[in-house]
Amino acid sequence: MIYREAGVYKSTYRADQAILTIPQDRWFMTAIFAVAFLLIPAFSSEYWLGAIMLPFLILALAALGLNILTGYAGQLSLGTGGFMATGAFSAYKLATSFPDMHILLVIFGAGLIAAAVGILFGIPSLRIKGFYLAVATLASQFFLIWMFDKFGWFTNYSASGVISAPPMTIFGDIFVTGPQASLVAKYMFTLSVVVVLALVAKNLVRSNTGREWMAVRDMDIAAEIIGIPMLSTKLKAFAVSSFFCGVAGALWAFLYTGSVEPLAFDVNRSFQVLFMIIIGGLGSIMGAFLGSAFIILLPILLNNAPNLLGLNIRTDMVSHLEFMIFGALIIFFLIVEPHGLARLWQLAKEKLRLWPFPH
Amino acid sequence: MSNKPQDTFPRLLAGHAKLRPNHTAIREKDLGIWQSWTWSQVSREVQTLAGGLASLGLKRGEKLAIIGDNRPRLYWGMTAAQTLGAIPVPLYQDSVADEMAYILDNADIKIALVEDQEQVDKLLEVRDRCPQIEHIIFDDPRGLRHYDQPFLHNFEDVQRLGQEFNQQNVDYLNNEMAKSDGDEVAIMLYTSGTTGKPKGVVLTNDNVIITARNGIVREGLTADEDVLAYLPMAWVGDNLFTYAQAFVAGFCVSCPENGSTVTHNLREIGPTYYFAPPRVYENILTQVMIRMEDAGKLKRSMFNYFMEHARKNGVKILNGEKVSVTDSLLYKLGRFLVYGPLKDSLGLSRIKLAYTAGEAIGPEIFEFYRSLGINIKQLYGQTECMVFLCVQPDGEVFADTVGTPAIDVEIKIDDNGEILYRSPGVFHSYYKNPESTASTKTPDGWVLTGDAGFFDEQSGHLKIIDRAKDVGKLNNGTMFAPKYIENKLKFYSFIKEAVLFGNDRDHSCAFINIDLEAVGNWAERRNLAYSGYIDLAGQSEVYELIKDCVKKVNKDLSKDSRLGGSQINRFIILHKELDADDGELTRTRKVRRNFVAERYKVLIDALYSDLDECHVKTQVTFEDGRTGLLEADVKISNAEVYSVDNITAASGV
Amino acid sequence: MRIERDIIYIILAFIVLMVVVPWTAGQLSDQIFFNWPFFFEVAIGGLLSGVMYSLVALGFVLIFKASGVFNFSQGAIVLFSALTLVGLHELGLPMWLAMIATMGVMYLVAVAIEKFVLGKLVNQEHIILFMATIGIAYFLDGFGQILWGSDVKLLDLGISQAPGFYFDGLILINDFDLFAAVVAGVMVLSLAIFFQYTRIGRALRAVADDHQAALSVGIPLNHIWIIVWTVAGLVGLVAGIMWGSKMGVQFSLALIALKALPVLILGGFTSVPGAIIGGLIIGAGEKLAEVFLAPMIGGGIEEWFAYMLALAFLVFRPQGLFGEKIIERV
Amino acid sequence: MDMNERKIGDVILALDNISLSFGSMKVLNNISFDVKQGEIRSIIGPNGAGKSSMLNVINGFYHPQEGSITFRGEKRKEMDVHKAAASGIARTFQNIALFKGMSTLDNIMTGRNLKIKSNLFQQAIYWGKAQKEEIEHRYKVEEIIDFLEIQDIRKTPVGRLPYGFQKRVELGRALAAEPDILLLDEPMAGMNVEEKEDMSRFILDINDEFGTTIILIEHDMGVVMDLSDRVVVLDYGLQLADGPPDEVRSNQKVIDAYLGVSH
Repeated sequence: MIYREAGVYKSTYRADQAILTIPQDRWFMTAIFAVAFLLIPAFSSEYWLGAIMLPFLILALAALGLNILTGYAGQLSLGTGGFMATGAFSAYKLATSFPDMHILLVIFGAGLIAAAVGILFGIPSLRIKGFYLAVATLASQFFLIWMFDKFGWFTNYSASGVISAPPMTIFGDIFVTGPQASLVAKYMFTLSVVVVLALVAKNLVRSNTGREWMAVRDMDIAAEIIGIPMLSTKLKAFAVSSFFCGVAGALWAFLYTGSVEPLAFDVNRSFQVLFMIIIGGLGSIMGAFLGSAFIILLPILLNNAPNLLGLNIRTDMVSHLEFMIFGALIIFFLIVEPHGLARLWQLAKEKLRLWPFPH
Repeated sequence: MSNKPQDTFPRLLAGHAKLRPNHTAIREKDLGIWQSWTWSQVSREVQTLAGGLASLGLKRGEKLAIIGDNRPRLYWGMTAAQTLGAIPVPLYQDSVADEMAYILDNADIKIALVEDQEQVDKLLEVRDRCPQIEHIIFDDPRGLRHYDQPFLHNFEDVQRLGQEFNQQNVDYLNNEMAKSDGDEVAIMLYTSGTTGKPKGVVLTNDNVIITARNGIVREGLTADEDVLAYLPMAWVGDNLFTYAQAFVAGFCVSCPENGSTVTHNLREIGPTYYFAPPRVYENILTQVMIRMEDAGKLKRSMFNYFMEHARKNGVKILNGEKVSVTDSLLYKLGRFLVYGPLKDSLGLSRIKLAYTAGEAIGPEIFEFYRSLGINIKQLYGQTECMVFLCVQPDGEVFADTVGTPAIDVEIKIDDNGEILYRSPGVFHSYYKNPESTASTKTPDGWVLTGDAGFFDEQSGHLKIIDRAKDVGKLNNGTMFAPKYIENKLKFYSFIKEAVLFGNDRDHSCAFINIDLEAVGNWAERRNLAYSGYIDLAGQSEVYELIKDCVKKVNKDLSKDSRLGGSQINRFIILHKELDADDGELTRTRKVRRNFVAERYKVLIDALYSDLDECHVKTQVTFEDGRTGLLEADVKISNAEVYSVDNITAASGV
Repeated sequence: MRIERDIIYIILAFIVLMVVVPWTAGQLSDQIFFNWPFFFEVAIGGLLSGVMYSLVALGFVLIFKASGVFNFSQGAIVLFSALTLVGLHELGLPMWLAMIATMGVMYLVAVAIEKFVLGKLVNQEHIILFMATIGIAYFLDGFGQILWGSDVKLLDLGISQAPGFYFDGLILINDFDLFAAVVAGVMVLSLAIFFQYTRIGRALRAVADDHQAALSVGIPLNHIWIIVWTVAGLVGLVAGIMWGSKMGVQFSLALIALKALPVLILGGFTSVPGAIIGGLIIGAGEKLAEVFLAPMIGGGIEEWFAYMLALAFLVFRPQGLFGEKIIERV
Repeated sequence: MDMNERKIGDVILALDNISLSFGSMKVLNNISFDVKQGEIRSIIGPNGAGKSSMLNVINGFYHPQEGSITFRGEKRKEMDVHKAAASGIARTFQNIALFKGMSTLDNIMTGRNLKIKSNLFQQAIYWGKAQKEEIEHRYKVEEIIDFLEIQDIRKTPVGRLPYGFQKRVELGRALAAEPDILLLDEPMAGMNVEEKEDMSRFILDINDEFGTTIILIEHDMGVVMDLSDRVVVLDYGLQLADGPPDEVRSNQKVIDAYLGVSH
């Protein structure tokens, strides 16, 4: 309905291969950025910034990572938490070992370390497929968490096994971690990192690497026969995916919670992120964000629902109810749209473009 | 009115290359994107091509045939020829070899510039019949690499020749350009000829350019228009709207990727200036309605509601008449919800001016587009005057008229109702055909259109009834205007073609071609199974459907004192679709009346007997050129006729 | 079933490893105590607890075999059935009655799952069905604890948890574990019989191959699913009873599912004997590693060792011990 | 194509005494034939004759137990899938093996993966070399799209395409690799007459325009006999005959073998 495409023609491949080819989409995207970068920091409450926006962005990043591995390259993984933990603890070690290292270097360095670990645990994927692989990835999950828990070196021998982010700044004097850091600063920093990496992800999936991933996902034999190298393609997927998860983990530890223990990244975290990409939509960048928003907001909603409805239920009851409703909703969503929110979004867009025609 | 230096196409081109060198002159969707050429680039391309043609020996006054889909290089071929003072002769790219042979020979073609292997093969097939063809130049080399005939040339090679030639003879092209002027022949266009062999209409630079300029002046077109070149290059309309007017106004022409992508390309380009014969508008509308059939209930009712609202107020608003505030608000809402998106997805949302001509257009089709706010107008003209005779002025547009005389055009109606005109566009002559030239052009410069018509009293617009020679009489003496009635029939989306008979007979009868898509859909919605055209055409439900249309037409006719006597008494639904490949239609899809009458004599006799069924055998040509025999039993149905004065149903014959 | 030769080799290799590694460890490190009775004691203890894993793994295998669904909710089923049993017992029903009632409940659960979940997800990709079962898991966990509360419940079968001495006192083994082993053995035997010799069983096997085949056996697909989920429910119940009486009926029962996964991939998703042998290998390997290796690397390794073992194994045999080999065709 | 004199070169690929078996099942039994540069070579035979397995041996997807393969004068026991692709062997599949999740354009783009040199990081920023490459290869791919006349389905997800078009896209994907040898596994299976005519035209044009050597498996005898320079006939892993179409057509063993199946 809102789309106007007559007279929108491309006279170069560059223009034709742009990410957003329709003017209305560009406007829409601009609007979103305006809201994210200007309105939200200006007007939203501490609670919204700290308890909703930050985890939303960070988990969206992790979901992005998992979606690259599972949604695009078709390698089902339950090890997300482990790679996030790797990111978090690497960041901690980097930051504490090299106190004057810039936070960006710390974060991305952590990502790279996570990527290396990802490659290591990705090697079996050459022989192991499907659910066998999924279970195999649990090995990395449990092993890594155990490792960070077990060896004091990772936590600089803190008694509690908890790590806390040292205060760090950007542009010299703006604190983004530690007690002095303002939520707005944290938010803006996280947002920028996430936006940049989202763009990177988009670029990868629209270029040869992405096509190779999807080829392996859709029909690995054919992919191999047309010359796509299985191992390196899969390892690339693991590396990039773990890099994203690692950065997410680092952000989680440094900017969101400020201090974490390994258990923050246990297998439930892996499942949470997996939910995000399934609900959000496999093989879709947008899906990672939609899914993250959904999974973050749902529990909050469920938590407050009783009070809103004016019932008072015992808290443990509430948590059990949460479990139930959450499970039910997952199933409901899978039944309504197995391809997730992103697909719904896409369908809606198609409808609008064809409007008033049905197809 | 033609200021001297701008009176030939090469000069126009040079002018634009100077005036707006970096303004896009022509686009072609190729390899997935719109390849573009600016005016200065086009001018260079044309120069080298002209040089190449010259070195192949093309001289002033000689003819260059141009055969293929709308392609930039073929358009450049025209200008290149004109640069040398030679005469481009575009041919219909889908005509079969034999049809081409006649024109190639009749026009004394020396060099042929063609699109691809398909055309080359046709030319090679008929070459022995047209020995005067010295060279064939092809645009797309695909599949031609093993054709080793010396007289076959790749377009690029010719341009390479051209470069050398131009270097060796620096001033040659300029000298040739200088020799040309306004009254020199610009182009030869062959009229498809509803009867007999096609005739080559010779048009001078002034004919073409002045007419084109008048059109531009009258409609206020600018260099910023976008048009889509999708109609046959051999057809005068394409030559005027996408060649002549583009060269005069300097606007950009876009060539679609191929036949199957036209609608999509139309949407991409979103032209501001558009031309299409009625059948195209008709098809689009049919498509819209069919697609909306599958829409959800709510959406459909919304669509219908707003379309209804548009029907009531849209035209008024377009003509700038006053409507109530609520109506105009509702219309704005509708523009957001329906009209805007609809126009956009059809690719018509940017249109400033759209023409239709060639045939009468169905009132409701016409209204449909105007009510959406698309400024579509009818014009009346013919090849002999480079299209423009009458155009509908903005604000006074009616479905059943063709408007008022265009700039510099005089029109008169002679005693037996035939339309005559004088205009700057009046053609030079029919090529090598003085007698028909004489029979069409009076000594004092008046041209007989061969159409019968009259000026409408209140609007002062010209109304066309029919081909003058087709207007005949029934035995009971009433006037018989078959085309007029056929059009009324064709206004029903179910009816694709209709052929009427009745001249020198007691009453009129009709052949009907149903529209397979429309009727097919209608049938599916009623779960009528059918295996194809023949089967569907034979079904009694379909006969009922058509019978109803015929009845409406008769009722309509009965109101007109002059034509009421010629109501349709009996009709058949033809067992095959009339087809250009079988010679039943012209390449512009006009019915070859006499040919059809000959071919289906059996059926006509049956119509005028009291049989109610008739067996018929027909030779048919398939798409791949093979021929076969088609046999069918065709039902004959009576139609309700009304008495002319007071409208009460009387039983059919 | 026909067992390939190399499977035997692999199992033998495992056994050798399990003996050699601890022994060398004992020799090398002074913080590790090694003597043969102690070794066998640990090994047997491991084998017995391995049987307990097999019990849970069986549930997965049944469902995967019959419907190709990777049923992540098996753990939740174990918890739910155990909770129900104990809950009903606490309401005053005698144990045997409570058990029958619970079986009824598990049947209803199966029906509900078929009707509201799987039935609506026919022909969906495997990963979707997998996610759905996670949804089911969440739902059952929450539901069960709402019905029966979330505090730890005791489940006493009247079998002593106390260790008894065998082989004239050299080795001590937990009677309860023996009992569990026996029960598991019976379970497997009856399932094998069920699959081999009953019409339904054969139908179930057919479904695994392709659904049309199942229909041709004359049992509608949804019935098959209900049956198989019920059976899985009963297996779950048994596992629930065993684990419940071992460590008390509580939420952590749901987590033993994670224990069963390595067993599953080691044995192969589709093989009942695989689940058993896999269980034994994992159980023994885990315990031995915990006792004879862990001290060297800080201990507490049982939460991942099983997985690493399975992973290492998979690299050599991607389809698991008894999983069908995939011949790739184009 | 009458006035075209195609030049057929020397042997580019030779298979000697190839035998292949899966466990106890013998699929190919002592097969030997060669393929000359620029010719259209057909392998025919009833279903289960081992035709597809033959192709799989040629592009290294299956590794024969016995025999040797000589490719470009280099003699080896077996081909390697990746090397085969890299050294100019491309193929299509009997049951379409397109990447369902991608558009026609992207599917054909994957065919060029071996020619893309930009690395992960350049692609991550999608700038400079990476973008330049995307554009260059897009141009190549568009030429193929144009060649196969599938412009109007350029951006359609291949999953939604009718069968005939999917076959074409798959051919396009193989062409994108600019192969020296093109293996076509029943390119016309399940097509109607016009589609078959189109496909035949494309095969001839490919062989003719690009000089590509083609190894063709096809059931439609008419097509095979029209297109092929030489035909080898397999039956249940055994080689029945090898030679020019007419010779093969009149070969008694072949006739007998084909009486079995409906041809």
